[in-house]
Amino acid sequence: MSVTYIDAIREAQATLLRDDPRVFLYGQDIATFGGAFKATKGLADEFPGRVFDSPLSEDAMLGLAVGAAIEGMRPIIEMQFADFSSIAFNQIVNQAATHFYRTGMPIPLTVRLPSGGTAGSGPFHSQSMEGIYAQYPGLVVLTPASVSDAYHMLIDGVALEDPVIFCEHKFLYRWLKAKSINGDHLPIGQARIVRTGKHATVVAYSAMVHEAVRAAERLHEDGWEIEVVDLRSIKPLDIDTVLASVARTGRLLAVGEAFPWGGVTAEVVSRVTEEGFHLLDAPPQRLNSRDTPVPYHPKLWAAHRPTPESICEALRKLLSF
Amino acid sequence: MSVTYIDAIREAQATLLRDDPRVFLYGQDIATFGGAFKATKGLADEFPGRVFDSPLSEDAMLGLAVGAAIEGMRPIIEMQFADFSSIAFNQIVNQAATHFYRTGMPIPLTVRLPSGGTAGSGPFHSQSMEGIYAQYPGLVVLTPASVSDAYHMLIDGVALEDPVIFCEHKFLYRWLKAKSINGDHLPIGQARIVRTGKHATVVAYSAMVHEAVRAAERLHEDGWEIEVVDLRSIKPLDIDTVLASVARTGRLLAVGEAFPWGGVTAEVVSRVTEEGFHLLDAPPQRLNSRDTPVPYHPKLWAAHRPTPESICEALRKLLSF
Amino acid sequence: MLKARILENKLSSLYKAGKIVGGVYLGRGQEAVSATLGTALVQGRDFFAPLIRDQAGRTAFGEPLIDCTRTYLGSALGPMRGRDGNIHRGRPELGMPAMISHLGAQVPVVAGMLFARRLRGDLDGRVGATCIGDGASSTGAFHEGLNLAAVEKLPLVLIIANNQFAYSTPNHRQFACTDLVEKARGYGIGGFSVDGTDLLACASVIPEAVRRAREGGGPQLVVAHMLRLSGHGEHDDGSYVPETVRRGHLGRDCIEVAMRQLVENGIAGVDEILAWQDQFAEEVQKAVAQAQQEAPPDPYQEDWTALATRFPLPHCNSNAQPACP
Amino acid sequence: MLKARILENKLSSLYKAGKIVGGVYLGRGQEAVSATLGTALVQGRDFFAPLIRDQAGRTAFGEPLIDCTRTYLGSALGPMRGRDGNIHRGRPELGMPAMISHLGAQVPVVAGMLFARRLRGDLDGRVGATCIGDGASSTGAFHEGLNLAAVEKLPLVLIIANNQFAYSTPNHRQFACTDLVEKARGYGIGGFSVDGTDLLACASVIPEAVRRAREGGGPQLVVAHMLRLSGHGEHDDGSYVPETVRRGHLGRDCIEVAMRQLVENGIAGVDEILAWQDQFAEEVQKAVAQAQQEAPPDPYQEDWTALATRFPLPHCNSNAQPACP
Ligand SMILES: Cc1ncc(C[n+]2csc(CCOP(=O)(O)OP(=O)(O)O)c2C)c(N)n1
Ligand SMILES: Cc1ncc(C[n+]2csc(CCOP(=O)(O)OP(=O)(O)O)c2C)c(N)n1
Ligand SMILES: [Mg+2]
Ligand SMILES: [Mg+2]
Repeated sequence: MSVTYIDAIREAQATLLRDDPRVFLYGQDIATFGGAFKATKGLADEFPGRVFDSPLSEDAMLGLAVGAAIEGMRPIIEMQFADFSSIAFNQIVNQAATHFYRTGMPIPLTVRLPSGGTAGSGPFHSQSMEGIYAQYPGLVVLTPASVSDAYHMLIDGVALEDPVIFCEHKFLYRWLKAKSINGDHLPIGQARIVRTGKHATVVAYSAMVHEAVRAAERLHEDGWEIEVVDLRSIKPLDIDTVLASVARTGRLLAVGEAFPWGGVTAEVVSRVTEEGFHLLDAPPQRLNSRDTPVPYHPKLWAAHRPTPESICEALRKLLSF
Repeated sequence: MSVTYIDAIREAQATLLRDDPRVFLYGQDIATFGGAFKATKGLADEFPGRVFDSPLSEDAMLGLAVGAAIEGMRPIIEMQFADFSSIAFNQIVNQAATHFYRTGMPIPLTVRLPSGGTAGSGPFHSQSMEGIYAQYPGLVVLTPASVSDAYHMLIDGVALEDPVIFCEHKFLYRWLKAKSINGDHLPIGQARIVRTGKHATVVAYSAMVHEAVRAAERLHEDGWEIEVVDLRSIKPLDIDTVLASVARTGRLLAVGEAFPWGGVTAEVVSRVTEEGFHLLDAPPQRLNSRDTPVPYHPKLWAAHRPTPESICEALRKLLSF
Repeated sequence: MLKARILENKLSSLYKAGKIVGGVYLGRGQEAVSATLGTALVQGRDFFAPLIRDQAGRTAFGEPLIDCTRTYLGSALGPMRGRDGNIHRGRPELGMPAMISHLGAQVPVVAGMLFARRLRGDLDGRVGATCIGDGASSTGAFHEGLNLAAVEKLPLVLIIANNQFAYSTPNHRQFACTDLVEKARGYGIGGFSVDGTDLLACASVIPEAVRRAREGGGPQLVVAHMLRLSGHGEHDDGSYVPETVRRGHLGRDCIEVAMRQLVENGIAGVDEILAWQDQFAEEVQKAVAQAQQEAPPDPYQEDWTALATRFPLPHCNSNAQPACP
Repeated sequence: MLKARILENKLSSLYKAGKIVGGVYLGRGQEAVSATLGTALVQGRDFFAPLIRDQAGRTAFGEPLIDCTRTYLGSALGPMRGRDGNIHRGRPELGMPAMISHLGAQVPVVAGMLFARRLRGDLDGRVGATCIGDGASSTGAFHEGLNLAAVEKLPLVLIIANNQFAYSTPNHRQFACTDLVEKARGYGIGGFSVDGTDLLACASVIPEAVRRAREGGGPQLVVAHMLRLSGHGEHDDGSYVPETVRRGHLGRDCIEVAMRQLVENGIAGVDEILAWQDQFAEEVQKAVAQAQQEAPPDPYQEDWTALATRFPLPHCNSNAQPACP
């Protein structure tokens, strides 16, 4: 028996609904239908009156969640795709994110963002928005890469007092499987070294962790030992773990699936150079998607995002310095 | 006689309306009233039928602009404050920014964003969103710091075929004066060295250029010669000029008024370390605002954003390596 | 409403004397509507999300004057501790959320507060109310929020204070229907239109709308008509308001109308009203004086974090949940 | 509409055979409404922003079948060159913008196209039309866009195809009024309600709405009622649609109804219809075959830029404007 990444997300929500009467789910098509990706399948039946189909109103969905959090609930909002959170943007960044700072009252809500590219999904069903939300003070931004993290980080995230942007990768939903949802249970805010090495560090998160590991495996055949760090949480960012890794390897490549300007990889590289310049034996490198919308055609898409091939190439360049 | 930064913006719009029949202005309170900051004062009278008061609908304002651009016009949209562009976010990043890539038809529209903090403006009238928009492919993001640039870059920006996010700094509106709007007229996409030096490079943009120059003047008293680069355009980013400066000074401090995670300073530092690592004699540093919403109280606000004092402090640290 | 007027007159003077940094936004001319709403609500039970021009409603709902003066004057002891200012203050823990500037955004928030109470089995005759302007009726947030409240059949009372202008923008550049109350039917909710310059009219319509919501009738939209009797903020002289509009029926000062109504109906005498005025002026003066002598926030005492969570979190040794965090 | 049905049946087969990557979204059951609209518009003059279920309207407006098959099958020669897919195609230069996924977003875009033409003094009897679903009527974009069009009194025809569901979400979780046409009055615009399963009804109402807009009557809202006769996309079996609804009046297939109407009214004979069917099937087959033999986009040939401007720009030597850029 195996558990997929999306099973873990469903199970986490079931656990939360079971254990915490403050939790409810609100989103488009998530009740009877179980959600566009089936992340809430069966939950409306199992927990009557706790799972709601919302109108097609992302802004109001988030507004409702803020109000409900003020009154002591812990709403989990499903965006049908991360891309549609652009409509809820104002309520997320200006209402939810500022509330604790302004009033002293925390807003414990969670927004689930089905994120990232899959073949054929095109410009509006493929976006990776973690680097957008992380720019705003007052948000916690999580990017689980493993089945176990998808489960534990959702549960731990809902337990936080702050608004959580939970970026789930759609490609991992059914592709990623594990024997069980157990696994090393790290607290939110701590990165994980998923593969140890000594020649270079790749910092990645979400689906890119798996592409990075594949690249590391290929380079292993050539005798290179590449360390792979899974950030797990984008904000807060566990720069200590990254620095410790770079201290061992002397080389850094930051990989992300989002657009190349700014974002996670820029933050990682600049934090490392600011705080760990002396640890670096070579110019730190970044690899992101291309600077265009995510293309529809699978052939274009494959060339738009980082792949094991392009990660290998970037690593070879990094190792050549 | 002197010209302020906002005069320059008004004059640029007058010039555009006069010279280009495709240009029109659309925004809240910009017609008879002349805009919340008077950037369009008198233009409705001078150019009848070209300047329109819009309903309180940022999303629709941008949608209208995209449609008008499709039909051959060059709309200039005034957001009353940059902060309210969160409501127009979807039309900007998903409709305007993707249009040329998807369809091959360019969308030459300009969104004017009154940006940045002033004392007492608080969390929702002070934001600096350039680093948010720059993350999206398909947008040009401009941040003029001088009277002459405010004029020329607005005119040149409207002439571009692409959607332009024009970030005007509210603090500069009336504080910044020049003898005339003439001045070194650089093309969009090129940075400017506003002060030469040899011990360290400060990269800044918009209002922070002036704070950086002040800091440089203070350090000059101690014998330090600090070079100040005004990026002018955030996207595209003229990394060549920055690298050339760092090649001379060996030291880099990137200063921005936006929130500290990601954003312009992270992009600058990581581009420099990626492409010019060998030029650096010390860890590159960043200075941004604090990681909270922009506070209302002038005392808090002054401690939230970079100031000549905090820039000096960061430079002294940089120079001490 | 009289107290609010006296307070706001004072705020205006303070602003003009340079004692208030940032904007000052007054509810002059809208006190009858706002106060009637505040009075119809019960603090501790109902929710009230005041907007720009709701000083009168705030006071009627129970907000102490000192919350206002501390916020405007930047005292560290105010509800926003200097982090936010003026009309953005609130006490969400007392059922009064703190507005963000983005107009329309409070509508779904109040809906969410009510939704939460219903989920908790604790709705219990509560209503939630908020006010917005004619301008804000053009926002997507208004539409999405009101529609969601209608779908969820929540006891939301939404007052549109149509004061004829959104900043400088007149109604005819804002909407094309005759009376915004015509929107009610399209949302499937109750709708009322009322003369906002007339306290007695407000007092008959607004509590009725609140009652219907309270009794399960779903959202109620009240459109009140009046003129903003000051500029958008105290920096604005509002000279774009045509003289004919100022002189017309909507330009009546609801406070003067109300005083006449009180006297004519024998509810209060002129002496009594004058005595109130003195008393309120004294209360206002006290609240201003107190706030003025209080210390501003100290940047060195601030923790400069926007998160309630303190990272790093302790490591968790168990795989069991939800032990961690 | 028949051609669209035949085309879409083919797309469905291709999807099920794994020949189409990404989603396939059909307009089955909505052809009468969409085709009537497309027919009432004049390509080269009017604007039409089709939405998810507007294959019939596209075809009637003049979109060649090959644009559709190339986009679905990922040919580099399609209007979107493989950069976007399926229903997101458009030809803005021919008055047919390419939808983004975010529902409601096309409403203000069409308004802007009309606004531009009026500014250019070239409105000239043009109308702009777009369709959205019952679900999309809950978006802020719909509200802001329609209200802006009403304020600007633009010749916009907005059809809400109320097919009873937004993906799986039924009307009663989407809005609380009886008929969405009740919204028209609140926007101060014309409103029509029509049985979308009935071609003749559509043919009498929709062109009338277009005519009113064309003649200066401002925006017109048409609410058409029908059932989506397929899943949301071809990945969805739509099993959440109750049997009673399927069997009811709205569950009628507008194409069957239309054929009966044509025959009964002596407009076309059965043989004629069968001949059309054969002809359309052949056209569809040709368009599919051609697209299938065309090359996909080549990532190495792409310029990988989202900007029309090529930076760096040349240096400008003069301070005169607008010489640079
Ligand atoms: C979404 C949004 N856009 C713009 C503004 C700037 N703004 C502040 S008040 C105002 C006018 C509001 O008019 P109305 O809703 O009629 O309320 P009133 O001021 O008349 O009470 C505007 C445009 C804002 N606060 N929010
Ligand atoms: C703003 C936004 N939110 C969510 C979605 C995801 N989505 C795509 S189609 C759809 C249902 C649309 O329903 P409706 O508007 O009734 O049109 P129909 O599919 O019934 O034709 C949803 C929720 C979207 N495209 N845009
Ligand atoms: Mg108003
Ligand atoms: Mg529908």
